Amino acid sequence: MKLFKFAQSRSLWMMHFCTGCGAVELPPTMTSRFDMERFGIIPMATPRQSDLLLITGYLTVKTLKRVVRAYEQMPTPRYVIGFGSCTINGGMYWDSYNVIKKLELYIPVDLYINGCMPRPEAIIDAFLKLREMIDKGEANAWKKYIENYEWYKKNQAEVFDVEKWSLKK
Amino acid sequence: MVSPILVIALSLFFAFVIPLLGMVSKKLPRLVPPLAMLVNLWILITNIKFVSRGAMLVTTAGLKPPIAINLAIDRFSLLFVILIQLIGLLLSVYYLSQDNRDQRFYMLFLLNILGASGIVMTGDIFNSFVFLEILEISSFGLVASKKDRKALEGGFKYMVIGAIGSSLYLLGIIVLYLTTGSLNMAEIAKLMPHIPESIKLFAALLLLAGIGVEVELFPLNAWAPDAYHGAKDEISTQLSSIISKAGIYLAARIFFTIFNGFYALKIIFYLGVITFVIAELAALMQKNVKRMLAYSSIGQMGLLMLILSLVAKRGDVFVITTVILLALNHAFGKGLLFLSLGALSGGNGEYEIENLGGNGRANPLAGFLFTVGALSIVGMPFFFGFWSKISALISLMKTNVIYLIALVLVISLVEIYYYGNVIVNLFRGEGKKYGISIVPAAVMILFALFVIVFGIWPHPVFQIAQSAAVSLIERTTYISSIIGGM
Amino acid sequence: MTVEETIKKDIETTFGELVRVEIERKHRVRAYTPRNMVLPMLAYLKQRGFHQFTLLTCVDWIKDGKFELVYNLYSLNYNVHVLISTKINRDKATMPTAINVYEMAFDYEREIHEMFGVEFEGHPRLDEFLLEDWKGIPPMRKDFDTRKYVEEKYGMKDLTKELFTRKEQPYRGPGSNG
Amino acid sequence: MAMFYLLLLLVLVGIVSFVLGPIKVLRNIIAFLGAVTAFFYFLTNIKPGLIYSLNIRVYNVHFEAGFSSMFFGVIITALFIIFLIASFHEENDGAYYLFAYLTLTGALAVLFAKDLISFFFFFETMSLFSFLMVLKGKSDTSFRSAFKYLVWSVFGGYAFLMGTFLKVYYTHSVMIGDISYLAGGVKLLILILLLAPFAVKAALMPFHLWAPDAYKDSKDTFTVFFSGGLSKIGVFGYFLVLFKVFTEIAVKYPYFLKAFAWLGAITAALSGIYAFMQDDAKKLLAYSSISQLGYVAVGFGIYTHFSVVAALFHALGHAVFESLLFLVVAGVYYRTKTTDLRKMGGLIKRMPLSFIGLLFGIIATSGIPPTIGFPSKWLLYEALILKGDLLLTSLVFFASITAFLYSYKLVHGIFLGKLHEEHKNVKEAPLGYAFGTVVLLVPLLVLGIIPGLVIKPIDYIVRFYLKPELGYNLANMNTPLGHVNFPVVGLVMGLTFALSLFIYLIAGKSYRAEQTDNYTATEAIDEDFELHYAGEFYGFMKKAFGRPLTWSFEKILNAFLKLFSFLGEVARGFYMGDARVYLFYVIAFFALLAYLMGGKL
Amino acid sequence: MSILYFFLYLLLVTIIGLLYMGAARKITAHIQNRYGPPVYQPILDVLKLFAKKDTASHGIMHSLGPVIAYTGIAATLLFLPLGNHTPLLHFNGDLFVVLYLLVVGPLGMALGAGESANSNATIGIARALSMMLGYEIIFFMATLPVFYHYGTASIYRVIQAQGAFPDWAAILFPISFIAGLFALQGLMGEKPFELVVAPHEIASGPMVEYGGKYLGLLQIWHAVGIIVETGLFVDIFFGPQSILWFFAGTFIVFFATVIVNAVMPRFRIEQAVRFYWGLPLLLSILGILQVYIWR
Repeated sequence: MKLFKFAQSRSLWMMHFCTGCGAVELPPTMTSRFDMERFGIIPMATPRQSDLLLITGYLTVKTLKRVVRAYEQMPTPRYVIGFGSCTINGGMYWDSYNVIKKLELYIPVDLYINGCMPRPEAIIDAFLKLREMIDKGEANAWKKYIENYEWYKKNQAEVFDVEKWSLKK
Repeated sequence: MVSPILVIALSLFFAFVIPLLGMVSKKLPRLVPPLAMLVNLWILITNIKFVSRGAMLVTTAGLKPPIAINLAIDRFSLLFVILIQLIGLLLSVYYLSQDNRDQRFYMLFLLNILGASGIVMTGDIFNSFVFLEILEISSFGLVASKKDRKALEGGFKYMVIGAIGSSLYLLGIIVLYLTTGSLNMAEIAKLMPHIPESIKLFAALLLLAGIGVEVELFPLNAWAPDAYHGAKDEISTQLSSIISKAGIYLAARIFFTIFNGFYALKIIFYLGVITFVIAELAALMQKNVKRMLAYSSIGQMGLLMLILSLVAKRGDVFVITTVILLALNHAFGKGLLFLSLGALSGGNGEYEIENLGGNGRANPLAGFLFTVGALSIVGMPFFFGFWSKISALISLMKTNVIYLIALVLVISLVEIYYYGNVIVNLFRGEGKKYGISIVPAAVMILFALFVIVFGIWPHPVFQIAQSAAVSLIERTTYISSIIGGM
Repeated sequence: MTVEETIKKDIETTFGELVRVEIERKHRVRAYTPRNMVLPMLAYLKQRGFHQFTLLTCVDWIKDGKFELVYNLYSLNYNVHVLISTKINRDKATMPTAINVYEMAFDYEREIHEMFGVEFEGHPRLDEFLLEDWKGIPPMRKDFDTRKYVEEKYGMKDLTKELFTRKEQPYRGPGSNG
Repeated sequence: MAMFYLLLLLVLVGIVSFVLGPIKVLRNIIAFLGAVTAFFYFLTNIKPGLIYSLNIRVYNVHFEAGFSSMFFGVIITALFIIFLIASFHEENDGAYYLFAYLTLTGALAVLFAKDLISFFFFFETMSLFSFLMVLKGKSDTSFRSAFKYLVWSVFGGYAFLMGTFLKVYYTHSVMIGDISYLAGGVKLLILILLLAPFAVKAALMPFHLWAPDAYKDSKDTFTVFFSGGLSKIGVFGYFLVLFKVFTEIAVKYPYFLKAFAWLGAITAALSGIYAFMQDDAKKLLAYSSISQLGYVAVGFGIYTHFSVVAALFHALGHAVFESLLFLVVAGVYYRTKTTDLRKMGGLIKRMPLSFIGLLFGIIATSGIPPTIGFPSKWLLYEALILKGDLLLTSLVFFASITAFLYSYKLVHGIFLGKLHEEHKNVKEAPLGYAFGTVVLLVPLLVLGIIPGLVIKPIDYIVRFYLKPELGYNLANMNTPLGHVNFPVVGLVMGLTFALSLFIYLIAGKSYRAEQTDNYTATEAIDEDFELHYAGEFYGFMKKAFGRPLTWSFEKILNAFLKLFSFLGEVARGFYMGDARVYLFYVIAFFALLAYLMGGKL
Repeated sequence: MSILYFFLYLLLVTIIGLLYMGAARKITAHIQNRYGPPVYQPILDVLKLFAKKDTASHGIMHSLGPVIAYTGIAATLLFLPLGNHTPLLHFNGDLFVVLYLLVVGPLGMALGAGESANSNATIGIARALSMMLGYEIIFFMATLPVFYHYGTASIYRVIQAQGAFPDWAAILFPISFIAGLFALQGLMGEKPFELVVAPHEIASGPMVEYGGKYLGLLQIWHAVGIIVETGLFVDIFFGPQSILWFFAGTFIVFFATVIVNAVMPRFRIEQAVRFYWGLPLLLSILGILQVYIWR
């Protein structure tokens, strides 16, 4: 249904779960100078109500456990945007023992924004990019998570005790 | 027709036979009192039919009334005598189960019953004084028979005040003798209108002092709590059921037949109210159940005297039947309470509410009987107490003393509160178990039966009480049948 | 006589030759004390007015097989930092806790225990502090090879090899490598 | 004559079930059959207007079956049967059933009694045997609360007796007759005294102190009959005194009625507040029952045709939904052995039928349309506005708001939320309870949709005393103010429910997330993590109410009791001391007497 | 035929409600000096929510909660005359039927949220119900004098009884009108009294476990709620209006509450309840006294 596709792209509810140093970029995007609400993106309090998860910056193992749980609690279809290079290859924490290097291995990511913390304009641009991807129907990373669920779980198991943290579907 | 004089003669005979039997064997004296009671009852029952109309005259030594001592029994006195003998019989059966008594105790017990029935039957004032003396002395002895400090103290107080009371009683009799010249009640009653007011009042007051001690009126009942508290349970039952009933009879006889009810009765009315209020309130604060029961029994006696004094105003048969009902309820209900308290505390005398806690659950029969007794005294429906309380209130209303009903109701609410406190405490927590042998249990159940059976169907008791009340009211027939019968 | 000198003289007079005190620069006095003198020194300085326990750090001298524990104290009215450093041997590193002198030391000691493996006797809670279910040896120790750990844990081996290799730097003494 | 046979039958069944005590099965059957025959006998033979007097020589007892006694009699006997069926599951001895039957006899006899003395006699028997029933309660505090209940009901009884004697003294007739022609303030005094026992029974504010403890501590199934049935005697008493005994009360004492209405409203509001502060299910329901009875008192206080019909209808409603709630809580206690809201939760998964019962019960308690609670509340408000005192209407509305609070807390505490470990394998409430729940649900809904069924008999009762103004037929009720068509309300609610259900179904599918899959700021939680809480549910309201919440009638009563114990101390003081002192008393007394009588000597 | 008309009517009101919510977000945005989403944004949100594939549910009661909520508000809508246009039912909606149906909404949502066993939800429900002790009483006491003055309990007749502009109930009873405004702020759950859905404190309160279609239903419920609550207020205080003027009236009232919402911080729960027992209670009592004196 085209109307639903249109609605899904126009109203993205963002999970206000700022994980890394990029979180400080979000307030300016939300408030009057850049105003992301123009595009129908408002921060929501709980994963149940939101469909967009922002991984802003480096992701330590500790926060990864919470992120995976939040991700699984979000209703499908859900999208993930990775901020900065830390989500791509670990960035400057490439050799740190507690930062995960590749976000891809653990949760499927739709979109990356490069820049060691992208400015609000880049973020707004990413949101519009995501809107196009949804319109074109390309943004279905969440299907990948469901299809090769075991692969993701295996990767996660390497890093933390999956049994305790992941939801029993 | 077996002459009722035998009742007195026989009990005297048995009382003095006991020491002889005592020498023969330890067991025998215990059997004598029940035997005596039985014989007396038999005699009395045979005489019922003679008393259907007015009073029945029993002459002694062949001489006519004004001179010799004689017995004047009408339905009212017969009812009381039977009541006294009946309770005496029950108590004596109760004593059968206790073998740690010496024969002196049985003598005192028989003398006590003798005194009581003597007062009720006699037609001669001086004779009533003699029986009053016998009654008081024997009850001093009974109270002090437990030989521990509290009993002796109770007995001593009872004796001191009893002696004062009876001496004043004697003075009253002398005054009456001087003015009327005769000792026979009927004679005095006939001459009463001729006695000047002030002397009549003076005599009444003196007599009131003597009776007041027995009937536990306000200033004179100071001995009662200690005596009841000190004495053994059976003795306090006797005190409350038998001796006070004799006091009630004497008061009724003197103040109605002789004095034909006059303004002196106002004093009894006020005394009754004060006794009732003070005794019940004092009971509220009691921690010791035995003492609480003592106060409650004084309160009941106060209520009884209160209603008795109302008769004078308007000699209404209903009011007197209420007096009799209250007396019966008090005799059986209070007796049941004292006996079951004995069973509950196992006779070792610790009656504090705390250490009685849970005993009701430990020995269920005694607990149940205690509750029945309490509910009856308090006047709950389906118990005899209900009818007596309702008729008491109706009689209060009949003599249009309305504000008093409120007072009586409030005070009985207090009564329920403290009885309820004890009952609740009895059935809570774990208590100590005391065995009761069959005989005392049987006696108690008999008491309880009276209260419950006549609670559900009070009609027969009403019948008897009504007829007895009628006979008390017809003063003239009483006098004529005694003197006129010359 | 600047404030630092008065404090230096004061410490030297009270603790004598056991303690080597030097004024590194304005507002900072450094004292090298043996192991057992640390607690009395802390107590004395607290009583002298150094109320703030700013920091407790640990330096891993793997060559000499020693841990260097540096207690940073600061007094507001003197506006002077005093650094008490002591050396404890590395393998079974134990140190009496400073909690009963300075409450603040509680978390620092926990962190150092987790990161370096120093056992603080008398510390109530030396359990897991920052790292959740960490299995390896305390990560801040020099003998913990982060790059090898990252390779087998996160599979990031090739990139670092060919882009740049870092030669082993010669050791130029304390405070030199900035 | 039929009335006497009915009472006799009940007493006999009671005695038989006592005698058959140990043989449980036989006793239960006999008890059940007895109750059912009594119920049908009641329906068939007891015609209104039947008069019968029994002379027991000492006193003659007069019976007369009026319309109101029929109305209340049917409610009480029906509830008795439900109580009986449920009580077979609990292990209780023969005496329990004897006392139950005798309480019922007392209650029915009170309904029939025509003269005041026998009214008092049966009222006392009812109180005595219900006291013994509460005495058989489950917890150790049941003795204390039973005793409190006895003292209160005897206080009521004695006030009634005092009123009776005053009445007899002035009107020389013991029958329940009119006293409004008496002169002076005495008729107000008689009115208050006669009203006291029913205020105690229907737990009006100052007299309600016994109710929460007695309801909490009596056996669960008995509380169903105790709060549902016996409180109706209080309501019958209101009707009796305010209409039969004092016909022109509206003319002579309008202020008394106004005060009575305000008292009812205050009871409703205050006990509503206490209710939602309680953490124990049965205590909460006890206060809710008192609050609902407060509305009935308001209805009687307004004294117009609408308000009295509303009050009687609400009394019927109260009997239905209050006993339903108590029955469900009893079923829950039977399974989980606790009524503490803090220890329960999530039982909807294990006891669905009880949940439905409780859900409709609380909907009725808060007076939401499709159920029986709404028509009576609606009519009451109409009456209040017609009468014109708006402040009273607001207070009653405040009280009905508290109904939402405590009823939701009840459902939340017991059924919603996380299932505790120990309740994992709890089965549904046993058959007896389930049967009672279903039976009570039927009137709750049917009378909510078509209230006309019951309004007719009620109107028939009130028509005799007050000019009928309420226009009604089976489906709707109209008053000068407004007009409501109840089936339409129900229909609309059903329709909209179907619509939203349809919307719900066409949308996407949903999966069943199990308990630990819950948003707790994405922390992992395991089984025994305490997610669900019901204790201190409105804890913050304590701060909102602040200090007034701490005042309680208990304190006032204790202060009053101290007065008596002070008097007791004084009286006891008199009996201390030894023989000499007593001697002094005697002599002093006679000296005083002599002095008094001096003049006449 | 009436069923179809009934659905259309409900759909129309829902859409208008959603547009109101969009307007509210637009107004708040402009107050905060930013553009804010397009007015039809809530409609898109609702469509997106209904397009959600699968959402978590904690049990039948959990999923039925929003259904009952929507039933309550839809039924209230039908009993509420909008201006002088009565809904399909000739039965002129009675005040108490409306008031008690208004409560079905929150109760249904509370039951559903309770089943989700989330502590945030429980706190939210406790706050929602306690708040009722505050605003519900004031609302009732504010509207009572109007009904009493016009001697009827049916909203429809109250509307007819009020004449043209000068003798509107708002003019005749100014004190009650102001008290009604205070109460409306609480009834709508706007900022100073937005304790129930306080996103920062209790993660959107009862809605914490609702996602996807449940949240969609709750959004519609909120939308229709706006129309019903403001509509009730307008009916009582602003007299007979044509449909257009009625919606204009409701928008103005809604506009007032939104402005207050945009600038006010949030009360603590006991402050909120206590606030209602202060000034608003006094005002409403004065209103009632005014009726007595004036009548």
